[in-house]
Amino acid sequence: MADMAYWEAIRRAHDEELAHDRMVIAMGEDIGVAGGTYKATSGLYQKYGAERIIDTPISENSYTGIGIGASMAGVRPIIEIMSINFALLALDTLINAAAKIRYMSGGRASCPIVMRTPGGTAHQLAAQHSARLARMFMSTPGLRVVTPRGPLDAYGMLKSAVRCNDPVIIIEHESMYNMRGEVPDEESFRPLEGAEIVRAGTDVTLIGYNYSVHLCLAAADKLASMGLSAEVLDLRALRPIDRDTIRRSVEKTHKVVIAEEDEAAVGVGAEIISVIIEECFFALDAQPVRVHAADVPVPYNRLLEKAAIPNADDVLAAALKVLGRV
Amino acid sequence: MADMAYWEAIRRAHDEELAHDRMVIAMGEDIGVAGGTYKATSGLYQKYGAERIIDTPISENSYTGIGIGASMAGVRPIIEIMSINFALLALDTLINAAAKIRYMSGGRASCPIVMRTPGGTAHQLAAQHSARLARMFMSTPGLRVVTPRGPLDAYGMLKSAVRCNDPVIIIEHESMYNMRGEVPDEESFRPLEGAEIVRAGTDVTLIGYNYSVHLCLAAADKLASMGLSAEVLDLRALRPIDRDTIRRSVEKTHKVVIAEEDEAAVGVGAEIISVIIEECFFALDAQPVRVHAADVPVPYNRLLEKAAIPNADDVLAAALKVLGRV
Amino acid sequence: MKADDQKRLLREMIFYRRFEERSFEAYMERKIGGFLHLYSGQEAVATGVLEMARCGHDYVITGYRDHVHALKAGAPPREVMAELYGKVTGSSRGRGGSMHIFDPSVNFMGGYALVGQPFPLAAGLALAAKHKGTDQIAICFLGDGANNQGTFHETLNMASLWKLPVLFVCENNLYAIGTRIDRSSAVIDQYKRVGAYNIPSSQHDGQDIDVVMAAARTAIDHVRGGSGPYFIEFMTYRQRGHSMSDSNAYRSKEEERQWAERDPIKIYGDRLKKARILTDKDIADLEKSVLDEIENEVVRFAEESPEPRVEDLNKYCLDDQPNPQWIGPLVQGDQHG
Amino acid sequence: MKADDQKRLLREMIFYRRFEERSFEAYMERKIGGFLHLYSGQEAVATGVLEMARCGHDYVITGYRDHVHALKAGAPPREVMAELYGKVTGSSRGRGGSMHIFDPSVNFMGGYALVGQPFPLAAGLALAAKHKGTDQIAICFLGDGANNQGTFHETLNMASLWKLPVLFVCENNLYAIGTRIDRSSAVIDQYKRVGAYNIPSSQHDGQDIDVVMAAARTAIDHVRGGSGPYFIEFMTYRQRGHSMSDSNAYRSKEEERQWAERDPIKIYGDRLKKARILTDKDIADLEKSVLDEIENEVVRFAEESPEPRVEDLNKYCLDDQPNPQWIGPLVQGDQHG
Ligand SMILES: Cc1ncc(C[n+]2csc(CCOP(=O)(O)OP(=O)(O)O)c2C)c(N)n1
Ligand SMILES: Cc1ncc(C[n+]2csc(CCOP(=O)(O)OP(=O)(O)O)c2C)c(N)n1
Ligand SMILES: [Mg+2]
Ligand SMILES: [Mg+2]
Repeated sequence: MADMAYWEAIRRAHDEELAHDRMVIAMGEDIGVAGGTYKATSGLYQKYGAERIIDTPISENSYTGIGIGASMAGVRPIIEIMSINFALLALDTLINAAAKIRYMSGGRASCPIVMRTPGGTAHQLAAQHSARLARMFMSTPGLRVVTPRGPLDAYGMLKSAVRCNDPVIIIEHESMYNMRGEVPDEESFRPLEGAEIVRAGTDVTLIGYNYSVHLCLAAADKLASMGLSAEVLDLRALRPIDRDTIRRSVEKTHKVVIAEEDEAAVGVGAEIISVIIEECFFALDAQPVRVHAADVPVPYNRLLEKAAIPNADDVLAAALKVLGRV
Repeated sequence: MADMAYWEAIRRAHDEELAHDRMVIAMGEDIGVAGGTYKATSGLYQKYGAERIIDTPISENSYTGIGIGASMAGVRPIIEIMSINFALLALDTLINAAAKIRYMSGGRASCPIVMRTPGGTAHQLAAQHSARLARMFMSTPGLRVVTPRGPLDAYGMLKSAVRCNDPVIIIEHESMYNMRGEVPDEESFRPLEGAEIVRAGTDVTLIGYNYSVHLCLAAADKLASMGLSAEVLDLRALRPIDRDTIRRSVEKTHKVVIAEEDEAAVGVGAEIISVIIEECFFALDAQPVRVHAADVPVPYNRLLEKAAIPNADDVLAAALKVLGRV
Repeated sequence: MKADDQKRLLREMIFYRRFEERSFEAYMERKIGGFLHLYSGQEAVATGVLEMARCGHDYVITGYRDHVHALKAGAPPREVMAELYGKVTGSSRGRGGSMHIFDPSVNFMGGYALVGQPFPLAAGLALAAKHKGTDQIAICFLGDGANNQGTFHETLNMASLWKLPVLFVCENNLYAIGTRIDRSSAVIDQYKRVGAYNIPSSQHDGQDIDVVMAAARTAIDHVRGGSGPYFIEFMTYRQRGHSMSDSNAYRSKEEERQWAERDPIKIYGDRLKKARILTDKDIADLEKSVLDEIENEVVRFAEESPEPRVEDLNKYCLDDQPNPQWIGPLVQGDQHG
Repeated sequence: MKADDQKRLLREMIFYRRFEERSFEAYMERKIGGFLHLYSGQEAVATGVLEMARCGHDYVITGYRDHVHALKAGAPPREVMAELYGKVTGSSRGRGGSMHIFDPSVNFMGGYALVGQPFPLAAGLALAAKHKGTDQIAICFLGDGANNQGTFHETLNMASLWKLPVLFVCENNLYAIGTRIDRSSAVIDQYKRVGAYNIPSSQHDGQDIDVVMAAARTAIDHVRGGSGPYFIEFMTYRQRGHSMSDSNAYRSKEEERQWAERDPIKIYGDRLKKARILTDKDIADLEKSVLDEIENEVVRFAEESPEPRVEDLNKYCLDDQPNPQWIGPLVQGDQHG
């Protein structure tokens, strides 16, 4: 086991997959000579050369499209978009092309790309750099969407994504790149499906994904200190959703809080609530609650930003409400 | 009262607003000389000239951006995007710019644009022409999103949208342009907020928006013939959502079906279910059900297409399920 | 070029015309649905360019007006027609329809409905060819209107920068639906828009297949030779409306008449007759054999083929047989912090 | 130009430099958050171009490196600094921060973080000016990297087609973050990318404010005269990293040294000294007065200003005082089928 940072785990996955298969390439802005905004590809340009670690111009829609085209002919591109906000420029090629090509060709063509991008608020990056937008990919059939919460998944899911034959969207988070965690020394993979019970508990289920798992874990700690046992569930994959694991947890705890960093409207929380209603409505003892951001663009000012984005205390408060403790 | 087609109602609203305020312009592909794919601007080029009815090149992101820029300086553009599928190309300028400019300028700038576009399946238009995507706009703070279900709202909401100071997205539907309905002869406006009880009932609430209201109405007819009284609620506005009207209806009927033409995942139905859970969880007598499309890109073949998209019988079946009749 | 090849080419163009006109009829009979964009009048472009390419080997990609490109690239006509009928035997198994013909078995990589979307996909196919070290090239056919999309600019810049083996073929038929080119492009000659990318380009008559072939030869040699992309513009005209619902009200009868005189099949047929390669009778026989083939082999196949099974609605959304190692299930308890 | 104006211009550039360097310090003290992109080294461009414009009347718009453009356009320095501090007295009421300075009261229409997004917005402002029949023009400042976005192509085409009064100013500082221009643009000279749009263009030294002003004069006269858009490229260099976290590892010390010699303030200061308009002592006094103003008027204001109220989080998302006629409430019972 090695203790490594999230960005190092991503870098290692790149390195191994590039070494394993010459058809794997990486593309994105400033990923080569400059080594990547979050260092996720640092040193790889030197190691694999300009033909495989491709610095692109600022042309999100078309370099993503080039990756998609290449993937239809046997290449396995890992495409980095520097911030999920910029991915809006590439939605046509991701949603209208990559997600639909297999289907509309009757299974005769496919687009095994990986698109990695950080979504989330960090430190006062303001409205045009703080969107989360996981919901937009999650709602699109034909894509797989995963949200590694730590180095192990960041490493192992990227590796699986590169080998998978479907287009995979990996949503990282600006505030997670320096988080540390254990990753096995030997090569390994982590599945692209399946929610994970990160912490077992009996009184309430706290559901998170990506960064919000950490809010749930922090809230679970506080609940524990109050004698309450929270189960923390990391969705891990937003598409497809692991309905079984969600159902089993809710049938155990009968109470649920969903924490998302995004705004509520038509978001991940809304979908999970609907899944719960569909799977186990009558197992619920209390109304499920979603913890989410304020319904505004993200403000620059640090106090406003803080007020706009949910934190562990908000998850705690929601859990206490669900538990009837307030 | 005049009986007119949906497209005629839109055309009339354009005409009146263009006549009322010289700052109103219209822009889009083929809206001028050719009169608009759905005739919504036919004859207006001849009447108002090329400077006000602007035929644009196929450049969705930038002509939308030009409209947004113009709106910041006093112009009131009505922007047509020929199909909501193409709007993915313009999401950067709509979501990253129009929706955020008022906020990130601290209220000092604003973008009073109207963007009209048809979303929805029609007749075998296949995967790249059948998306619905209302959810993507609905999830974006800073926008208003409305879905006129018939000529009266198509006319009156477009007029209100032109005068409103916020960016308004109007989602029409390929299959509604020829629907007919009554519109008052005298000028009138319809509000951009507020759900509408289209048909009062007591046993179950059927919630729709845009085209799916008509599925709900057809299902309500069939329920009536079975002696069951359905209330049909047209959301009308997807942003903001009229939580009160939804709550009041559910508190009356205690049972609810949400019909959307879109895929379920992270969709309008998911949000409405969450709203209901938040507003009146304990008023529910049965688990709310969403009726929705299959979770696939829309196939070309007519049988598959039909199977992929919900119809009135699907709404009926869901209602019967909620009512415990199956 | 040998006389046999010339005869074959003429027959191909006649075949393509008849294919399109026959699908028009089937559309009127409601056997074909959706949007249907016909290629009648433009045949010399796809036929001539792809005659110079290595079909089956090179990648070909285009927009929604894609039947003839698919056919010349090597897609079996009956499968293309079956696709228009939405049948499970169709090129795209009935899922794609007219706008989305796919036949990767001959490297025909699809028709796309989003104007401008194939530009980057084509460059990506070229990048793959280059990366694999084959001598394949990618050929991208698009209309004049598509050049106004941002993808044109972005892609041509990268294709040039990275010297990708991609040929961009602009089929300039003067209109994007009802918008005439001078009302949408600040520079009318499309081949001049490419100067900004250091990409060689040229403009030619698209109605004379001999001209098309000569120009395509030069362009393809350039691209295959490793000198990077090439942009070639052919002036042409669609004889029918943009799609089925279009009445062509925006263009003059006089303009239509002038272009009708420059029908590519007529031009080439007249040339072969003049050169005594074919007689009027030969051409009439050709036409008859084409009609016969289309009716008895192509349309009949489409008509008789089965519909896809509704139970298969969810097929083809994702890989149907994924490797469990990548997908799961997840073993619970294998926790990390 | 009168000596007084020359002195004023020099002082302005010194002021802008000091403003940027002072915000750097405040960032280090964590009084400013987010991304901070400084303009040090490029001052002659914005100062020179906008000196030739009618600030307050013409529309100005740019990217995230926007402080100096806002200042020269007429935004009060203390409000710009207060915005960097996130204070409610800031140009954008603390909501925008460094990348999103807005001051519509002087027609400074904002800084935008999405590279390439201001192109169409600028053309839209120009369209509005034209539609209103004023003699305003729109001026769009963007970097070299932005020209690779599709919006460049799409917008320049429409701006030309519709003869919009918009001036595109390309500040070519050779890098887009860490990517040198020859690695991202197939044509190095950015002004040559515009040939495809029938838009006149030219390239100039961006370090010499006299050169900038002369070039801007020609361009602005062209645009205001109703001849449509103009594209002007200035060669310049940012002295600091792309943003605070950037170490400039991708560029050579030698290159940085050479450009440091071409510091616009030094060039202009030397010229004024040579022309005996100013002495070394005068310049030192200027610098002192700038320091003083920034410290005592600008920074102090920012420091002392209040934070926005958290209760106002939802303010400014939509129009706070909408007309009920357009918004509602809806009267139930007013049904239609
Ligand atoms: C992104 C996008 N915008 C708009 C459309 C609608 N549309 C379909 S075809 C077309 C015209 C394209 O013209 P051109 O590229 O010249 O091709 P042609 O039809 O003449 O072959 C338009 C605007 C579309 N399909 N996709
Ligand atoms: C759409 C988009 N893509 C990428 C980025 C990340 N990014 C920020 S600045 C920048 C470089 C821009 O370079 P240039 O236009 O030359 O301006 P400069 O910073 O040199 O002034 C990039 C890639 C972004 N902000 N927006
Ligand atoms: Mg055309
Ligand atoms: Mg630059």
